[in-house]
Amino acid sequence: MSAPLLCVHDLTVAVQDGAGPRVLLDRISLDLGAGDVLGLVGESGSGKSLLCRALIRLLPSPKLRITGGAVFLEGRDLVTADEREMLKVRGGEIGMIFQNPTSHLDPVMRVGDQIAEGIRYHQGLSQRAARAAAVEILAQVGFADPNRQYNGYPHEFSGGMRQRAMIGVALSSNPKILIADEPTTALDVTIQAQILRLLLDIRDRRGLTVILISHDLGVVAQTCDRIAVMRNGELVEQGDKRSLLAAPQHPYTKALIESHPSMPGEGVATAAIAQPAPALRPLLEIDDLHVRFPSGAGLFAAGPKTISAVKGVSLRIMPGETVGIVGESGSGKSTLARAILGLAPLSSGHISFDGADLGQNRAKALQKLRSEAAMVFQDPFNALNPRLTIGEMVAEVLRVHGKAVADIPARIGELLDLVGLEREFADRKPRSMSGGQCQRAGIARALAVEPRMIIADECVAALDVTIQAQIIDLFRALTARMSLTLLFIAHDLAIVRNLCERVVVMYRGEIVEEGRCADVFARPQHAYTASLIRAIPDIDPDKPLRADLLSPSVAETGSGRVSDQPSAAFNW
Amino acid sequence: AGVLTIGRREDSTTFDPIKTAQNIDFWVFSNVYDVLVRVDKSASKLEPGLAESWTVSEDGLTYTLKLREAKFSDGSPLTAGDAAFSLLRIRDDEGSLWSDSYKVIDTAVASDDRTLVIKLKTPSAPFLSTLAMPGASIISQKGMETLGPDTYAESPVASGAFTVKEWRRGDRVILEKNPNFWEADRVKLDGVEWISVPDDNTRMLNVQAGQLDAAIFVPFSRVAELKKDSNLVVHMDPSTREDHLLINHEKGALAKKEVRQALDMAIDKQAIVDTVTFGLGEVANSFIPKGALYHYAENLQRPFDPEKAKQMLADAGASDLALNYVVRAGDEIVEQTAVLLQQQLAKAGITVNIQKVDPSQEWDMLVAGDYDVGVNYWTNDILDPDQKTTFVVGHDTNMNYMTRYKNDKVKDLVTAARIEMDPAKREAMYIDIQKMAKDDVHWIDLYYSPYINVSRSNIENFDQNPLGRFFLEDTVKN
Amino acid sequence: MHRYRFVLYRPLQFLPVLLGISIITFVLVRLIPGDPARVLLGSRATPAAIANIRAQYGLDEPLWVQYFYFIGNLGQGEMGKSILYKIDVLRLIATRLEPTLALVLSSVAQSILIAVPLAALAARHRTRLPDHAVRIVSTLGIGFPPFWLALMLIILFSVRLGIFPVSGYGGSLTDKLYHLALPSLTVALSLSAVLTRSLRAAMVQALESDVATAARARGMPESIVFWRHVLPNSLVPTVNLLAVNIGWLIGGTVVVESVFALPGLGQLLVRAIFSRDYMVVQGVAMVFACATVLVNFLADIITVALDPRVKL
Amino acid sequence: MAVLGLFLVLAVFAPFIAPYDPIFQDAAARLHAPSPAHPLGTDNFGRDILSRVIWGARIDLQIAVIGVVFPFIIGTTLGTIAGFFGGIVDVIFMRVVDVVLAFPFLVLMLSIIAILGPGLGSFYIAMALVGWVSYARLVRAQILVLKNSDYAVAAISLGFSRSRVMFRHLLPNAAAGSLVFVMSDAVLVLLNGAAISYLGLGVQPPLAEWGVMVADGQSFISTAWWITLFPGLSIVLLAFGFSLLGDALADLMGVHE
Ligand SMILES: Nc1ncnc2c1ncn2[C@@H]1O[C@H](COP(=O)(O)OP(=O)(O)OP(=O)(O)O)[C@@H](O)[C@H]1O
Ligand SMILES: Nc1ncnc2c1ncn2[C@@H]1O[C@H](COP(=O)(O)OP(=O)(O)OP(=O)(O)O)[C@@H](O)[C@H]1O
Ligand SMILES: [Mg+2]
Ligand SMILES: [Mg+2]
Ligand code: NI
Repeated sequence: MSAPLLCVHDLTVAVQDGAGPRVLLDRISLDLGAGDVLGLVGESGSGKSLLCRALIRLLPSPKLRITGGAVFLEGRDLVTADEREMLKVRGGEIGMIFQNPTSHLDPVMRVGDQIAEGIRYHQGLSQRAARAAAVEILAQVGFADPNRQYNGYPHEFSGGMRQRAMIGVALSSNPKILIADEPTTALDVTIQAQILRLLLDIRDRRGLTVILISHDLGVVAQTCDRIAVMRNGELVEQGDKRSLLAAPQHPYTKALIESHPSMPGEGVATAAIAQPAPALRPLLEIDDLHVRFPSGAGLFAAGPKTISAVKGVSLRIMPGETVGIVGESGSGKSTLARAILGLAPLSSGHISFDGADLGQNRAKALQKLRSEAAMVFQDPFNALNPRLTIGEMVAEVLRVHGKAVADIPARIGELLDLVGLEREFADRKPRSMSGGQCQRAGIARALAVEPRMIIADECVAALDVTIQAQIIDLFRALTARMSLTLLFIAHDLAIVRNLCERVVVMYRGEIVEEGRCADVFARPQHAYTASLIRAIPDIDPDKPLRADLLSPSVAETGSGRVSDQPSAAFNW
Repeated sequence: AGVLTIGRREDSTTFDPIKTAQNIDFWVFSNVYDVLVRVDKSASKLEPGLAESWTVSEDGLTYTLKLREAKFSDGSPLTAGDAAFSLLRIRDDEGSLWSDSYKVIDTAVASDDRTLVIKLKTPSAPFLSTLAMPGASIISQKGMETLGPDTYAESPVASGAFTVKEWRRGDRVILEKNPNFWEADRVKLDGVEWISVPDDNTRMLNVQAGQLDAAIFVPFSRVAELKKDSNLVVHMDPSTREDHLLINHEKGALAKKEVRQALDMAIDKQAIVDTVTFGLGEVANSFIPKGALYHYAENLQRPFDPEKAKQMLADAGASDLALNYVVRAGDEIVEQTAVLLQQQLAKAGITVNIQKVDPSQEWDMLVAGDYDVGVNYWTNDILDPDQKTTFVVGHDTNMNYMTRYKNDKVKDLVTAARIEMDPAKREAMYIDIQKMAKDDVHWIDLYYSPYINVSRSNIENFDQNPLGRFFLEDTVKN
Repeated sequence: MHRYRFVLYRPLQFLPVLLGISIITFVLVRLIPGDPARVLLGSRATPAAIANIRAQYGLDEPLWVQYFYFIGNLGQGEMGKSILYKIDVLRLIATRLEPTLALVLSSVAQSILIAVPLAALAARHRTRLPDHAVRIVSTLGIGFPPFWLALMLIILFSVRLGIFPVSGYGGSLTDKLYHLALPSLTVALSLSAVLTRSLRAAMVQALESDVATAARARGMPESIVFWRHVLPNSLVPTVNLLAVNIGWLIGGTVVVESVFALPGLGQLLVRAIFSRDYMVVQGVAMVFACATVLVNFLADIITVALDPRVKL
Repeated sequence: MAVLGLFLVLAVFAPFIAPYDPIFQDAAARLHAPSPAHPLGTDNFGRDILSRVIWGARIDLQIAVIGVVFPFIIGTTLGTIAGFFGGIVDVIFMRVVDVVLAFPFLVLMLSIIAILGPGLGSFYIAMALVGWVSYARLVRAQILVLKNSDYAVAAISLGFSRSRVMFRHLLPNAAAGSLVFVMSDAVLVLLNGAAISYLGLGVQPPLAEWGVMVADGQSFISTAWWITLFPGLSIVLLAFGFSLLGDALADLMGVHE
């Protein structure tokens, strides 16, 4: 380890709100040498982001104060430095990549200009020189056509591109230390791998010191030299990557390592699931399904263009089956799920549910579908009406589905128990709940329908590994007990491998591979499936990260989530 | 010398004399055009205008007017032909608002350049007075024919003291001295600007700040304050304005004379004068206003006696009288009067429901008889009382000014007075008419009020006669 | 999809809107009881004279016939003749357009000049003294009835101090601006109050947004953060609010026009309504409508220019 | 908030608080300056200004409330329907909105007053005819976004009826922003009322309404300032109260105007 560049010494941050001071960061101390890559892991809310913001004294709210400790950057104490000094430190010496690029990039400014702005300010270059330098940075962070993309606006970029733009902006002021706060959490594995590779590349090229925050131990294991583990505002453990992974001291670290899904723990358990009796008729039949979205037209061009989100998908699902759907972001998984429930326009093809054809007798089929099938939506927070309490929300479903009023409170209680939420959550509104709690409420609501089929769209992505495991167990129990049919969408292959019997791999709107889980994961037929599997970051640092992709364009066209897209007039 | 700037509420609408009946127009173009016969400053007699003399035939049907040497503003001579053209135009033109009043003309011929001969269909005592009406201003036939009526209405060729130099619509009319005016020597001002300043406060502030030389339509409430300012002179020139309460004679109990009389007694006119006009008005006793020809000063003046009124109403079986009182919205004076009357009439047990309506809708309601009472006012256009008398009690086409008043004796007397050429006899007839109308309570006379204008103290001779004409040819700006 | 494509097809949609407005105005003003002929003739009116005038202006025709005349005229670029002023409505409007336009433009300019710095001041010192002061002042600015405010300004600036003319509209350009100072200040005081509040709210949000934080984390000084990131991100709602308000202003300057004796369209319109000068009411209504539509169109263009995410 | 409360109290208990009858004319006490007998002076009819201001609170609160309630209800409902159904319904709706927006308010207001006569009724009708547009636009824009939100889609997927989704799930969320706007709108309504009074078309005399009082008192602005000042201040204070309430609502619901 080289001489420390950054020394954090007993850094303490407290919040001063109604109930008196509360310590959020408790005497954090750590050292960082030049060229080091430090991985900061810990559970959600443990103070990782806060620590980084405290370093550059940009606390999220005036109620938060640094109450003690020191941060030495090459000998200067940043805690006591004056604002003018800090202006130079921020960006110039410590660059920051924020957790959520979408909200941190200026939506009304060209991406290139945002990069050039830092260059001009910190390096005092002329406008023209700054532009050239910005183009150079764009190229460095992997933009295929930097001259054109210089003029793009953030909303025109996919999630992965935005993340790279964010990195570009952070690099623009040529910092010595780069802090990357969960740079890949929102992305799927293949792009995640790309971004991580990019960070390492830059580190190598520029000799940067990096702090990488993640809650995924696998990511950290693949990229860092050293690891620090946080929990409840404390730094519980830190040390060299290998020794820490090999011999964790703190129980929390141990739990983290154990529940990492790349451990092929109970992969065999799937086989143990009750084999459904071969049914005569599939519950859900999809035949050559196409879903197209209008996407406007040029200034003079006549006739609208369309985007094909789902292209010719055919799928047959038997009652009681558990099917996983995987694929990169934007490959059409959610769209397929929505189309099944009649929530996306059906451009051509057939969907029939238990014999009722959605194309022929739409009203009747929809009625049947919506009372016998339920969906858990991808975005846990937004899928809940912010104005209703969880209890009201579930009660409404029960009422509409004809439950006697007297039985409703009891049933709500049962459902909350089922998803592992305390009963007092019946009186909470989504705003006061964490992402994981919202996700479980959404599952409870889906179960309230007493459906024969559940379509679960990324229903564990926002959850901590420990809670993830809990939900998976719930589904497993439900399928076994109530012979529920489950369509499980995820980009996390490990979970699918654990839960599902059958897996469907989607790529750019098509099904590229389909088969029993064990087979597909063991012997992927399609190149894309293979690359997906390879891109899973393994917790074993000696299995290196594989970011080889089909082509760079794949990453760049894969766009963001559905909810990013203000959709054209589509009517249910 | 100098240009006189005068603020007023509204801008002119036209300079075509036959196409307007509004004072805002008349008051400006009576200094732009000249008429054959003029009314003097005190509005007590007619005096020569463009006609330097006239004779009337024995039978009262033929008028021969001798015109003086005069020129139009473009320098062309004003001839009897132009005069005949003007009179026939006001009678015949389809855009004329005044044709009814000039239907009495049978022919108007220029027997030579200086002599105009007018033949009437029937004798008419007020005829000379109608020649003094601004609508009968003399226009240039050649000018009208070459310019066309639309252009002429904006930049007329006229023979008065001033000519229209520029008209910024909605803002101001700029007049300059007319060197061709036959009395050009009399005119001291270089020009006059009539500037529209709709807001009363702003208009007064303009004069107070010295940005205007004068302003007309001074609200009663401002007089006392303006008088205190030594830089200003407040002019209160007698007018022919009379404010009255119209009564719809066809509405239930109002058909009874006693009820109307009771109403008259239930109204404290002095209180109105005090509150609404700030003591500047004068209680009215006849529909022919004070200062107008044949006003009967001794006419009956019923005392304010709410108790008696109440009694009379009870006797007439109308003790729970409820009246629908139409009020013209946007007229402060009328609204204030209504608020006062409502409280006064309540003392006599009469319920008054105020119904505020938009001004031009008020006309419709009055015409349709869709009201019980309402306040209105009248100012004379001509010197002779015939015009108002005919409209108000002469059983003319407008239902006696929408009151639906009917009294055939009055009607006959009005017709007779119109053709009576002996002034003394006429006066007697008009006194009778005033007495009878008062007895019938055709409407309730409320008060007379003066024209109130204000000018800077360096302005002299800024006078208005009771018919509203300004004598700007005499005004001096020091 | 090209973001400015609406510039091409939006004007087509103006047509039905203007047509709708013309029909409503037409029917509405004719529904009002009252008769232009009677207004013209005054108290001396006789039924014959009234009938004569009505015939002259075609008011005796059935309503739909009158409407078709109107539309027909409009097609030929005419709007008929004013009953009260006896000249072409279009000419009449032309003479009155300038003061109103000038008033609206200068008040908008003034209010922007007032609102932007005030909002910035308040937002940057959120919940501290300047913020409270600005918020109180702006609420007061909204609350004063304009005619009262106008009179107070006249009494202070014109009568007491003699800095500005009491009223009127000047001749030369500088004279006009000089005359417009107080009227536009009157309008601007209340307009800027509205704008300030909206802009402050947007700026407070933008100042606390991730975008601003990110810029600060890059070491940008507060001035760059404000001018390059906060301001552009807070303008859009205010631009639209401004557009709506300009729409209101165009049709609602009558009070200020009459207090300051500006010979504008507002006064003309009120006068025309009161005297049932149908053609003029229609004409002015159409002009106002066109102006409003154009202003909104402009606001849309500005919005698209300001915010690349917006599609119309 | 306290301001609004104060006015509410004044309005409700006007008969008990006001020292005089608001329409009683005392010829002996015309244009008296503020004095112990008449704390805010008297007007040109000798009516007590204080009493009139207190009674005026009734009418003006009513104006502000009714003037926004109907537009709010109409606007949010129509906006929800247009935004939700989209397509041709929405296109027609937006054009109607354009027409109303571009229609000169003065023409409408004066026409309605002329047709129905001056007074509160006409004023409310005119406000309702025009005022709904802003709410409708706001709500529609919100609905357009919200109807694609996951929770709306979720509600649909649970088999809820359209009207249930529209009015129970979407509208309450979409209307939050408008509710804040209601407060600033109430101020505008008050001022519109005052402007109408300036043109002489305010409420029927002898009712006491602040706008009318200010307008009527104008003739005395230099001789009896108290006639205009106190009702004018009341308008400002009420406006202030509404703005503060709006701010409080905004903070409460986490929305900014
Ligand atoms: N403005 C604030 N006021 C009060 N507490 C705050 C504030 N911001 C953050 N916190 C608290 O500080 C703690 C640390 O938050 P931080 O964002 O650093 O978590 P994290 O480790 O980055 O979590 P995640 O993995 O979810 O991003 C949390 O308990 C959070 O509730
Ligand atoms: N309403 C819509 N309008 C236009 N395009 C849409 C719409 N919904 C989805 N798309 C596009 O369809 C494609 C598939 O989207 P979908 O949400 O199904 O992807 P996904 O596989 O669920 O991705 P993720 O893993 O990010 O959730 C994407 O390119 C997306 O941009
Ligand atoms: Mg974080
Ligand atoms: Mg998805
Ligand atoms: Ni706020």
